[in-house]
Amino acid sequence: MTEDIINMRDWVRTAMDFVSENTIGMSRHWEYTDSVAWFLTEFMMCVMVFGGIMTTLLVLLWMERKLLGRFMDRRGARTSLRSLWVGENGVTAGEWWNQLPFGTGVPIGMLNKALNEIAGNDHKLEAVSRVQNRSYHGVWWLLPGFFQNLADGMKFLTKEHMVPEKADRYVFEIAPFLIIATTVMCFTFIPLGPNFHSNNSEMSILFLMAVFSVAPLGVFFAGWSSNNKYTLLGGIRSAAQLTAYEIPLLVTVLSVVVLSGSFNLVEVIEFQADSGVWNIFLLPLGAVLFIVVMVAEVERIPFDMPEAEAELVEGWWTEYGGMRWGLMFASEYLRTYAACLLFAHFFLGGWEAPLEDTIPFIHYIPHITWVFLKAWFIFIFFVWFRAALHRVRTDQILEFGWRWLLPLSLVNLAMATVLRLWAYDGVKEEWPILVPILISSISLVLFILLSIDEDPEALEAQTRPFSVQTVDVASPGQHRK
Amino acid sequence: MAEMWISMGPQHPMTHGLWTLKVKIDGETVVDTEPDLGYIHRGVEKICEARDFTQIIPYCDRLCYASANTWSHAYIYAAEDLLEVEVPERAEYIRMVAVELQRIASHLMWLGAYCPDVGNLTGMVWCLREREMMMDLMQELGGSRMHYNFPRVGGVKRDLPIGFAMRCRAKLKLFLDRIQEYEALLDESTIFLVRTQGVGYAKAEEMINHGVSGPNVRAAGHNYDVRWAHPYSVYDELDWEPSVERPSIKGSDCYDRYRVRVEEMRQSALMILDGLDKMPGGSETYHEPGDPAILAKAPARAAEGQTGHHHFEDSRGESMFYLAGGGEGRGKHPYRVSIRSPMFITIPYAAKCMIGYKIADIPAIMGSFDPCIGETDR
Amino acid sequence: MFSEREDESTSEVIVMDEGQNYTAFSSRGLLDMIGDLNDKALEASRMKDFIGVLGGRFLNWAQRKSLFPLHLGIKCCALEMAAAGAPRFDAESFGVVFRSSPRQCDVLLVNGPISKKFADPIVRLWEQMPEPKWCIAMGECAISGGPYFQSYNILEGVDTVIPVDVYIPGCPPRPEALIDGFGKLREKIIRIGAVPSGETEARGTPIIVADD
Amino acid sequence: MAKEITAEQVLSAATELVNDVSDFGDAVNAEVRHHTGGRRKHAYVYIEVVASEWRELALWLKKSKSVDYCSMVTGIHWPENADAAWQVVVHLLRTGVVNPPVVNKRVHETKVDVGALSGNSVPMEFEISMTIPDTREPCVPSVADIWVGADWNEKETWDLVGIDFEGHVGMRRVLLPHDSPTGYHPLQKQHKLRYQEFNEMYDDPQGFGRKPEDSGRVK
Repeated sequence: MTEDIINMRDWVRTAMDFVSENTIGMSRHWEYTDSVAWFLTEFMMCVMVFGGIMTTLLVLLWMERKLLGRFMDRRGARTSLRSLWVGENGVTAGEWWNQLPFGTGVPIGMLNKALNEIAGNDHKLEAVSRVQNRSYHGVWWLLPGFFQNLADGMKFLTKEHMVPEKADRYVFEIAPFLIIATTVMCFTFIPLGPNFHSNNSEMSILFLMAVFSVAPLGVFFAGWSSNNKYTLLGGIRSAAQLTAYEIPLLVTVLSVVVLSGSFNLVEVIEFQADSGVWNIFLLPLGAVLFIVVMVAEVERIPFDMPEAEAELVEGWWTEYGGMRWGLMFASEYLRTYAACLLFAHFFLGGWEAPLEDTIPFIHYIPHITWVFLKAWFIFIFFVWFRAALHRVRTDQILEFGWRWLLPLSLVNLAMATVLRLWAYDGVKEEWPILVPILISSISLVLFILLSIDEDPEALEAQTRPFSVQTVDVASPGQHRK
Repeated sequence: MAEMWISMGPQHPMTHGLWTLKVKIDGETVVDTEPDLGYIHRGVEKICEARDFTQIIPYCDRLCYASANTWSHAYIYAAEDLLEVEVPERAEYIRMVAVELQRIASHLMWLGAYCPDVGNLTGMVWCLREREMMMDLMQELGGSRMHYNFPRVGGVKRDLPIGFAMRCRAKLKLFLDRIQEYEALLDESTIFLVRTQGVGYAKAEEMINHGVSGPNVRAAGHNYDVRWAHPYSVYDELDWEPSVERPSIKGSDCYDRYRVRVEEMRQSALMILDGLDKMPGGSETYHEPGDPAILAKAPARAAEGQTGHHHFEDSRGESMFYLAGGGEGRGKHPYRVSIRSPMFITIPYAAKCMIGYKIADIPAIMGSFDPCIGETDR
Repeated sequence: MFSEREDESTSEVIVMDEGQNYTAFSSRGLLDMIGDLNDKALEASRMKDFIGVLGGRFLNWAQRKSLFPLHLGIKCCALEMAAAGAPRFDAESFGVVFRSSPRQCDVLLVNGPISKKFADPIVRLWEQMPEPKWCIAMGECAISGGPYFQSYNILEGVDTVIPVDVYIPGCPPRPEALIDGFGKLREKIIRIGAVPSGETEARGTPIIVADD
Repeated sequence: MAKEITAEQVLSAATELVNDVSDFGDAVNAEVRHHTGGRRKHAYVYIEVVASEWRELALWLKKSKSVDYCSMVTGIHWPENADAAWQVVVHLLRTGVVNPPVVNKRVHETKVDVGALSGNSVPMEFEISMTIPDTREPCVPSVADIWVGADWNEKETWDLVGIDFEGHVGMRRVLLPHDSPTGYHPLQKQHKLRYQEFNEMYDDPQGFGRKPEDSGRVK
């Protein structure tokens, strides 16, 4: 195991040992001391991992808003927590802290006054920012726009819960919880650091993939039970699309497993750390396939047919409002987050710092930092796709999945097998340095060559290279099929 | 899956406005369509019978919210045909500038509404960004942001403001560069080509027979344009050619209709740059409002039984006003105002055009015909 | 005895009412189980004031900070609505995100004349939106019929069919006016909080932008 | 090349066409009219036709004069004079639009050489007017099968003005609500606008007292 200055699991274990020895160990059930300590440790680790994920999810949402705004030449969300104590346009909520009993609101009032001094409406920074039309008002450490998502989530809590009259009430109520529960279960096996994982079991990747592919079932439930034609179409689309993309996903993950020789996620990361090469330099094709398939799995543009805003109003969650929609919204981003973390773990060496062996003192940075940084870096690509690409049609997305991604993933699996069997140096247990260099350079050249897809002859003749739909007679009502 | 009717609208992202498209689908395939209009029918034709010839102009501005100037000018030419008015040369040039600016803004609004139809929000926001420039220029002319009330019977309300020509040239040159950004975003994107090419085929002759005209016909490979077929302004003195697209063998698809509008934006920008140079009296001089150089003396009353009509190249097709003036003792008001709206005729054709394609093609095809419900319902 | 029965009945009534409208979980049994116990415990200590004031402030802040309007374009003002989301007037930076489904919206932004044919659908859209919800009448047509006040097919303002909270005059109002209207709506939410749209007197008089 | 159609081309084509119309006898009388506004006073063809003859004339125009585009159908109500209480004005255009030619499997777009146009290829405006004496249900023959573009124009004319078109299939309300009362066509002159006389406006300038006409109908 890589040593980490945050040795979270051992710290928790020692603390829980202390607790249980001083409680259970004193009593006459002293023989249960270890099991109680173990249970408490696992519970605490689950809570901490999930808490870390949920808090950093806000960062993800914030990044999406800001980056999308920048791509679109806008400013993105700008709401800051300042509006809590500075009201809207000078209208404040009064000194509400005086209503708190026992004078407990006095420190809050003093804090508010101090914050008004620093970042209030009448502060010179505020005035300057307004004049200069700055992207944030006031001071930077209030993280403008960061709390917008918090406000959205809290607003969902207060919305009325509506169930359509003709809907299948029980399935309608169960579907969101099915989706969010399975999404949260994914994070049981995703480590955030060498000693910062809630569960480190063999076959963890298998369980991960199994749980990851349950949520589409909830999506189909939601679409069907809403008794709405748009949601029904959305549910059917998502079922078809996700079945088409599960198989390439599993085969791609299998190639990584073959390369690393273990079904255990922690061991996959450790293998990358020990053998000295990240998988992305050995399986570039696998990395591309993984991110493309994951974009389809989490239903983002260009593969967001189930909630295609243009033709199906809001897709399969048209009928959902209030907190249940908020849960679905959160689970969408949690799945995206899981995809980013998995990419970081599978291909970017997980928690290993870049050039960890060469750069001195870099291991003093806690490894959890690298995990999050890598995951957020991958999320930038997700936002980039959404800003730059269009939405593909249903038949096109299925055709793409079956005719391109599946064969490519099989090719990738074969490559991984060959590499593991022939190129891997089992004696020194590391990759000969020539292999990643060769593979990376070759694939880079291939990428550059393939990205030049201009067909001057077709452009000159103005033929239609992408006419995927053949129409016999072009007269209204005549051209069917 | 069995066939079922889906009612898209009145509140639906696909309908750029307020109408209902009833679609009969079999699985993902469209089997039958039925448009249902009239959700914002305001009875403009009836209201205009109680207004005099100048009071009608604001209503014509509000006919189509995406292109206000073209509609008010369409009415103005018909009213001048009714009242037998000669318009000074300079006023014609100023009108041409206003109309072409509005055409650019309208096509930008179309492109901005078309990008989310094929699933991209960035293009929409970029197009709205450039539309703001055009609206600023027209705001200098008309004084308002969207509805300008600019033309008058016999001329225009105001002369070009001082420095307008310089600002207009600068912004149009910037805009001509920005068009390449859109082409980089859309034409370079394989997904956009896959979505727009090969869907929504329409042929020129049947479109003309169905009453569809304007850019949709020019996309089908014939350069018919009211601006040279029934000329009405100073277009003979500018050097321009109606932008025509080379369609595929089966007819023009959504991609052609997108290309021809982009070309029209370029064409209009060059047309304005040319007109500002050729403007009589120079584009820098300023005449006071009411000056005979920009506003001719026009009679306020129409003769007995006089009628006037005028075909106008709107940004969506051939629009037309038919004014029946006179009637006993009410020569100040038109007796009957009849408005020919291109989209009112085009929407049924577009609805028929999408039969046989997928559900995801409905926004792509309907958006490519550039529907505008304000003029459709009147 | 007598007083206890009174307590039970009142607490039950409160719980049912709460469970109907404002809570994430609509499972009645959970509320019934927790409700009485909570009430007694909270009555004993003065925690109710803490929760009421602090939670009330935070929820009020959340409600006024994320106002999702319905993506409904009727007429000219719809383009100004779109321009408000464009780079120059960036409405999203104020927490205004347009959603297409009325179930997920807080604000019904009526931007155009209401014809007789559209009177029923807009009432239906309004009823599909979950409480607490707000209505903004944007433009002359939505306020009073505007230039079409004489027409045979246009209602005289949307307030003949649904209650309006904020009026934004203009034909059409500029995007700055729209953003200002949302600001005025936030002020209103600060003052009165999340009042269901049915209680008209608690909602107070509607605000007219640029009327002060 | 010539940029646009010249007045001479239009005038010659119009006169030739008017002479050909004279075959129809006195049921149809055509004349060349000129636009009276704008910079160019171009000519257009004005035809007065008896409603019964309208269909043959339309077929003749479509077939032998290649008039391919129906621009607008307008209905006017003249309650004052009883012998011509209803008037239908049809605006047609001759565009000369053809499908782009296909040469060895390549489409080549057509760019019209405007100077070379003559005869039936000159773009031309037609204004056809027919009047009906005062009746309860005015009716003229439909041309929706000749020019499909006339279909929805005729629907709208019946919806707003109340002039029916015989032979038109699927006549229905397109702009007014589907549940409008039968026989209600708002553009007929007996229907007045709301507040046509502004007295009640002046009585109640703020409009607090008044209710919409349909306060009972809608919620």
